[in-house]
Amino acid sequence: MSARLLSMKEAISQYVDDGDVVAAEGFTHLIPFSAGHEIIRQRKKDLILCRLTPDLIYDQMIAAGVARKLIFGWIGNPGVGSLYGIRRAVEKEQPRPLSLEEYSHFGLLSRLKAGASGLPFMHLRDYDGTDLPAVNGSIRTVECPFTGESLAAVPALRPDVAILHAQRADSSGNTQVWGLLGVQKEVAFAAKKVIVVVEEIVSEDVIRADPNRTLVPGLVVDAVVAEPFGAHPSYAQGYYDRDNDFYLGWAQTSRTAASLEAYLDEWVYGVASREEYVEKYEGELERRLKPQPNLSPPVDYGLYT
Amino acid sequence: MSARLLSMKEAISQYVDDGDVVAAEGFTHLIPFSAGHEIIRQRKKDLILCRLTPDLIYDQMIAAGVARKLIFGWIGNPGVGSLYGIRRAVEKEQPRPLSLEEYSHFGLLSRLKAGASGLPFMHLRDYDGTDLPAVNGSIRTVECPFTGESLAAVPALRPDVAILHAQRADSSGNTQVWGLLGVQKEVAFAAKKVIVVVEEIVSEDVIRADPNRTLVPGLVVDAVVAEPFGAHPSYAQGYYDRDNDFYLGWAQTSRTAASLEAYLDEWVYGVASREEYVEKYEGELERRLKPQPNLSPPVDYGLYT
Amino acid sequence: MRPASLSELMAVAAAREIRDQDVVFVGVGLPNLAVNLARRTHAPDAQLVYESGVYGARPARQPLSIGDPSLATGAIQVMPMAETFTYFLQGGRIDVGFLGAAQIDRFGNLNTTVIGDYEKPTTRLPGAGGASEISWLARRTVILLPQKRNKFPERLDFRTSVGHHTGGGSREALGSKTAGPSRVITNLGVYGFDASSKEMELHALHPGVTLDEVRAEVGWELRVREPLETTEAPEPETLRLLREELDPKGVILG
Amino acid sequence: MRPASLSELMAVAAAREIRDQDVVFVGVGLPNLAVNLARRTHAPDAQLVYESGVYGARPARQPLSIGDPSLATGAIQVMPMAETFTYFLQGGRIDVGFLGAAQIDRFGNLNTTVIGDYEKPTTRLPGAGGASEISWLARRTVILLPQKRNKFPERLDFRTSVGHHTGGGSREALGSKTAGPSRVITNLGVYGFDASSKEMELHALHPGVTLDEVRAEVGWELRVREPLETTEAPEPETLRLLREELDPKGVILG
Repeated sequence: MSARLLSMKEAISQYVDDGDVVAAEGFTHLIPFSAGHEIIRQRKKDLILCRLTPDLIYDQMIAAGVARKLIFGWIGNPGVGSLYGIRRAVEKEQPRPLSLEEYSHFGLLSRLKAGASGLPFMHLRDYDGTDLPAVNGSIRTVECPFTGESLAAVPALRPDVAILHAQRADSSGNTQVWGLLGVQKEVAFAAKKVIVVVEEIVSEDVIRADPNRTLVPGLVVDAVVAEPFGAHPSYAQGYYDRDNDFYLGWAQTSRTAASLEAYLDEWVYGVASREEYVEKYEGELERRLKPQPNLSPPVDYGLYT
Repeated sequence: MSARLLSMKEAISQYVDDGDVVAAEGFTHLIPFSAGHEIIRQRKKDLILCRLTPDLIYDQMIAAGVARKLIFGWIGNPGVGSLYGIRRAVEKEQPRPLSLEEYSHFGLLSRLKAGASGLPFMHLRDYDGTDLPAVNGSIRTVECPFTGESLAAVPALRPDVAILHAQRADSSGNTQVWGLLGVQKEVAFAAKKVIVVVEEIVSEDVIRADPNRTLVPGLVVDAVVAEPFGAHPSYAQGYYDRDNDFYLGWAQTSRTAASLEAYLDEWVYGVASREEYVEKYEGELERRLKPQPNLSPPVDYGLYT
Repeated sequence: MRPASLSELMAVAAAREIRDQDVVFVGVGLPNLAVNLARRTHAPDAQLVYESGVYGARPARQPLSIGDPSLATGAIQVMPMAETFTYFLQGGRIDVGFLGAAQIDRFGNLNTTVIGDYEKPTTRLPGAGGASEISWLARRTVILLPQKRNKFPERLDFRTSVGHHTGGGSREALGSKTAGPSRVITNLGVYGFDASSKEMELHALHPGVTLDEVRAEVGWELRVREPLETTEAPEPETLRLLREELDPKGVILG
Repeated sequence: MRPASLSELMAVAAAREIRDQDVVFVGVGLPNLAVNLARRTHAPDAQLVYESGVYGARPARQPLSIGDPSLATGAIQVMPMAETFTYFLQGGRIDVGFLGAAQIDRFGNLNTTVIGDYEKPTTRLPGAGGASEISWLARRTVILLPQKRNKFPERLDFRTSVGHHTGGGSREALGSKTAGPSRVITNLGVYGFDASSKEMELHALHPGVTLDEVRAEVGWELRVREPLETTEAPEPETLRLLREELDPKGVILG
């Protein structure tokens, strides 16, 4: 009903099962890397991973062999190039075969929207004249009962587990986010179980002081994990910058299976937790990525007594 | 492309035409009364009025004879009782006949959602086993292309004009709102023309200092009107309270056509503008309805240079 | 302490329908009072959702409407109404919905649209509002209304919200995935629905009310469950909460 | 001042496609640079929409990705991605969309999915992302890509985004309400589409580029519009803006 405060180890072990459909979302912003690393450490397997953009987090997870299928909209390292871990899985079945189910961003977010809304499908204007419906039987059409026109339709997606990173939540899982919002709200309401990882735990009063800022209530959250820098090398608006150097360097790191595995050995298997990962950076993350403050002005909700 | 700052007289005269489909939205909160009064003063006619809850604003407009049709979800004075102006129009065709097209709240907001989204229809789980589809041909069904189940479907609604009240906007129409959000965003994106009435005009920098708070960009707004207390007897969160005494008193004021007309004569036709309306209260609104301040804490967006 | 009035009994009976941790879709007035009473007694973790888009409200005063500013200030979440209807209600996250009505029939179907002919009504009522979807989508519903013969007709003038439809498995046959009405509570007594026929049946009379008084206010041959019970009187502490803290001015309970 | 490089000419030609007050759906890199150049020259009121959910961004630095934090800080509006796609793009509010591709055919259809067989690709490309819907829903699209023969094949390995389909009225026949590709800009020249056949035709060569050089990098019999023009050289002030203010480190233009 309302979330429990857990360690990442506990949260992943209790809420992610082998074979689950897992959506670790966050569009560029707030990507839950620390949760992905724990999934790798716990050697989960046969996961069906969903994300609009798989990003480095899924490149690492797929290279580590936790997944058997990927549902996605766009595979790439934004502004940099390929995700070689995923390409090796697709092109060479290394370390194991990976099946793909692909949409566009609009199509996949429509699937999550339907899942969140308790609807069996969502319709959208897309895919006419493309080859996508021919390779994905889940892209169909529906006829408008008013105009007779045909629209694309995609089925609801209800992941077994959604994992979100956020700036803050209270210990009941009431979660607030600012900056890019991605499809965070949709995936949280669509999923059967939800893990929220936050930069900081705040008191319920902080949440109640700005209720329009709340992304999801604790009602839909199962576990809250507090892990500062848990989104690195992605970012948390106002807390730390995107580590663009890491993203640029990943082109090299991921280029061969050996170099990617060496990274995992050192930075994933080689640490027990995000706390150790941050310590291993010896203060560099703080020094290099902390932005100057830029506070929003308050708004007045008024006291109505 | 971006809005112009106009007086209410100019905005209504330029953007509301006889026969238009008009949606003056705001769910309890931020109901644009001052715009409704100006529509009455300009003696617009044959309007098709849409609102989830017609509220006192449409009771007054319909009693003044500006409308020929009402599209709605629930007609009433919330927590008080009937809207007698609308009942007289429906039950006795006074001052003129009013045709009704009714949905539920969910149904009507789904129509706006479709309109905002560029979709011809929206589907929802509702109306099975009820008499509503029998009296409203715009409630139909659509079959899910995946599960085969039948769902209710309603057509997109694209009002000619949407009128919103908001706490603040800049002079280009970039608009921010807090407190209850109703269907304000949906109706603004659904409508062909949009008038935004605000408590205060702020600089663009105020908007840019908290971009997650923005309801609609100036891109979709045609006219901005600055009118403090423009939502009275409805309210603007943090600016003034709902005038519950007015709502309670309306049961009596609206009980007969004569007493309702006397009200319009004094408070609508009898003043030239919202400014005069507020002056006529001689400071009472300020004294009686101003809440104590209750500021939201800032959040840090960070400076990324 | 004076014994509970009939409207107080109605509030107490409604509060008993709330289980701890229920998520309740609620309007103002009596349902709001009932949920708050439940939260103060046996269901501290029950959560309120208002269709106006508020979750976890903590109002500093009794709200007159579901859109009162006191519901937004200090809430856990204030969201667009579309999300309340799609993510909460249609998304299957509402355990209990409270409904009122101008008319109810023996299967718990409700009329809030018109009295008389639809095209030429003698009384135009508010219409569906959120009722048709709450009745269809909340896991169960509780219906509160005053007991009057013309409000309990043999046939509704209009079916705004579907309850158990024509009884038996007919609601399920329409495609419903939810249980429909579980209780009807009036100022005279408490009703349930027979498990197989889904017809309304009287379970309990409020203290001091007779079966004949109830029958006089029902427009069909009323089923009565045996043994017919008497609504349990509230604890003194419950009455004190109602009278001194939750509705001190008697705005709702008169 | 040294004359414009081919990549600078590409940026300038792209900027010329933006009209004042256009609402542009844009990615990072060259399209972003082109829109910012247009805003600094002839189209000060052009507005940028990023599919990441940002309207009216005013970044204090060159963003590496469309999800850069500098796009959120100081923007006019940051919204859920679903709203960008439904209210802006599908709602018909985008005037111009910029697209890149691994392959383009003579009708402006694009492949960003695979090279080789779909099931056993030699190269797995990123996939559709926002491209299929931008191509279908923006009022017009401008396509930017480097000119290479294997990127301009007779037949696409996969059709990810539909341009003018099979030419003529075929896009409209599919149900499209938008114009489709209006320009293709490469490092060698600028193309339009014939009004009736909708086949791509070369309109202009960048200064110093020959028609034979272009033909060598196109996999079909290329149509050339007469008279074939030469891309107009940018004003010195335009070059200065590009070199000194918009891309001072040469991150995008090399």
